[in-house]
Amino acid sequence: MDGWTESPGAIDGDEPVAARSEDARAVEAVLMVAVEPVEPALLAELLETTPARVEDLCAGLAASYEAEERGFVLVRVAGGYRFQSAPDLAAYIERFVLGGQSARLSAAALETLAIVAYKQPVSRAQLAAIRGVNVDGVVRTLQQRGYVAEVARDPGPGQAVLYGTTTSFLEKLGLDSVDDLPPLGGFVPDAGVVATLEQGLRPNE
Amino acid sequence: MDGWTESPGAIDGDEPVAARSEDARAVEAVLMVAVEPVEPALLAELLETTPARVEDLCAGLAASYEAEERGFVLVRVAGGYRFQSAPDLAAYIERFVLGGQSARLSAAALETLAIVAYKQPVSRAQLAAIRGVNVDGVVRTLQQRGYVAEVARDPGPGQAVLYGTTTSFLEKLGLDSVDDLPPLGGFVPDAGVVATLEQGLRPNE
Amino acid sequence: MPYEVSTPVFEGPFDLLLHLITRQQVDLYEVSLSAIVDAYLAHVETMGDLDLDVATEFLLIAATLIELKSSRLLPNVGDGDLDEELALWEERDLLLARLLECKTFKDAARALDRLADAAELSRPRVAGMEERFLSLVPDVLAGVTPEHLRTALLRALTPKPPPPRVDVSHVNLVKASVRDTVDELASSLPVTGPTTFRRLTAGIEERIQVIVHFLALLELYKDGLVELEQAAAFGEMRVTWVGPVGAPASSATRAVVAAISSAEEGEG
Repeated sequence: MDGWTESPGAIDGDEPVAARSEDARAVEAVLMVAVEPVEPALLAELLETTPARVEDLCAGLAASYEAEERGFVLVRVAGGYRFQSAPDLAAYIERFVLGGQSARLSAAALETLAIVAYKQPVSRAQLAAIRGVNVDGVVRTLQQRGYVAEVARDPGPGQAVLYGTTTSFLEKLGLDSVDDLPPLGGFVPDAGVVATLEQGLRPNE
Repeated sequence: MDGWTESPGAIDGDEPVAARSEDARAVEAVLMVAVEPVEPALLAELLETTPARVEDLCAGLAASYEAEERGFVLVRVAGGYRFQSAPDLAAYIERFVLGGQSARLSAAALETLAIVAYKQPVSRAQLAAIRGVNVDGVVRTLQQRGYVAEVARDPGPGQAVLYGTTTSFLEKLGLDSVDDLPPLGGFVPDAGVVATLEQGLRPNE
Repeated sequence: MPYEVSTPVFEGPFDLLLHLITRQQVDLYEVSLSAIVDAYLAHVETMGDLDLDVATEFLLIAATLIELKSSRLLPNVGDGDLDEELALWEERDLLLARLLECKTFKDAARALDRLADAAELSRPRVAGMEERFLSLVPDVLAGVTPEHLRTALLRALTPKPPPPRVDVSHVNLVKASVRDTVDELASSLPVTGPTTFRRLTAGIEERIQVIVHFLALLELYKDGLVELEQAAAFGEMRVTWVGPVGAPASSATRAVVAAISSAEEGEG
């Protein structure tokens, strides 16, 4: 938050606050014409400043839009900054954008995608072993949707194709990087579930 | 300019946050995601209000951006409204266009253009799947350049836009038709890519 | 194919197992097992020699299920050979670990779905450059020949090199497979000498990782490469390397043989 939004009088006052520096304005201008998230390093280069200052500027701008309840937001996605419509106005956007919603992923595709996301790079055989079913069709779907791509070959004898997630995946989830995935540890079943499973598998009872 | 920044109540009547009415926010959201200028009549339809009120809202927004010395402006062009970068910041945009990312972008653009040329008609989803990244921006750039155009709609449920190359593309390369592109010869693309191209138009399983 | 167990509520054998067990709606041993086992075996058959890794995993599970089923039919099998019972428990723990892993990713998938739903509400701006800047955009076809275009296509169709290494330390724990841990232990245990399970797993926080270590030790035990001693229930488990000092025999090969033979016994 910057002081400027809290005291609107300052806007037309003598010295615009720091956020109205030419740098902040330049960030707004560049992001307005960009077609993909713009990395802080690139903005820093354009502004002849440091990435850290760019981060500060962007944080200040994002806070000001939020404080002013603008219909757009400034977010950090897939390693860069971009303008997006405000989430609470989704209903208007859906009416405006023809065929708005992208097709939903099936449960099988989502689960496979989760394994790829957390275990990448990972082979189809590894995916199949975890899911307990053949995953060829699902992996193809995920590739077609652009969420998963071949990222490497296993150096071992089989030269198996290894899969990883793409920047489209990050954009789809609104994440800045894979590191921002919710920690997998949070999903490990708790003691109660383990006990139930264990009981279910007990041979003689 | 407008009453809002000086006396915020003026725009929409008594409410002090009137300018932050849902209507004004919806206009901001729609214009933020719109690719072409949006006509007041269309905005009025989305907001279930009158074009005259839309004009008022847009005038209010444009004035507020100006008063706040934003790096972007709201202008009326070609019969509609759209966001643009502020004219006095053109130097930054020029550096952005010519600067660091242009080499990377043109490599991406050439690859994307090559896929469109050889595999047309092709959807953005297919392009994204093959390239492993979101291609919306690149396709937009190629469209603006006039090398790529919408040539059809996928008859399937998604009605995805299908892209092909244009005559100016052929002229630039000195070709009579896309059939004159160099043959791919013995190159066998990866099975995943083939599947993407052949089945990419089908909806999610 | 009977393998395709799929309803709106669950899908695939693992999900079926999870569902049945966690809901306790069905008596696991009486209703579902034979169908699941049949489905697994049928699937393994159709796979042929396509993927030994997957086939091995399936066989292990199938063998476990058959063992479980037979022990259900013969309630006092536990009084029999101690080795057999140990083997049964080992497979049971492996199955448990697999189920836990499967459930973990099911829950993770649900979280990703929620993230995607939230992200869907907010659309990006992709309007691009205003006309006045278009002339500045470098012409992508400047100096490009049709042959360059062909090269660009081939480049696009070739798998990309691996991305810069991302920090996935928060998921590395699950990455370690039983086999990796077997290899790890097989090279470290001969050097460290006798130790305890507690010491081996000191500093490991994730439960799955501890389970993986335990299963790896059982694997080594089965191959006769380590001795395990436990004086009392929940007591300290002593681990002593008794195998040759050098490259260990391929435990994966033995696991396949063991799983196949026990599956045949179970059917008979």
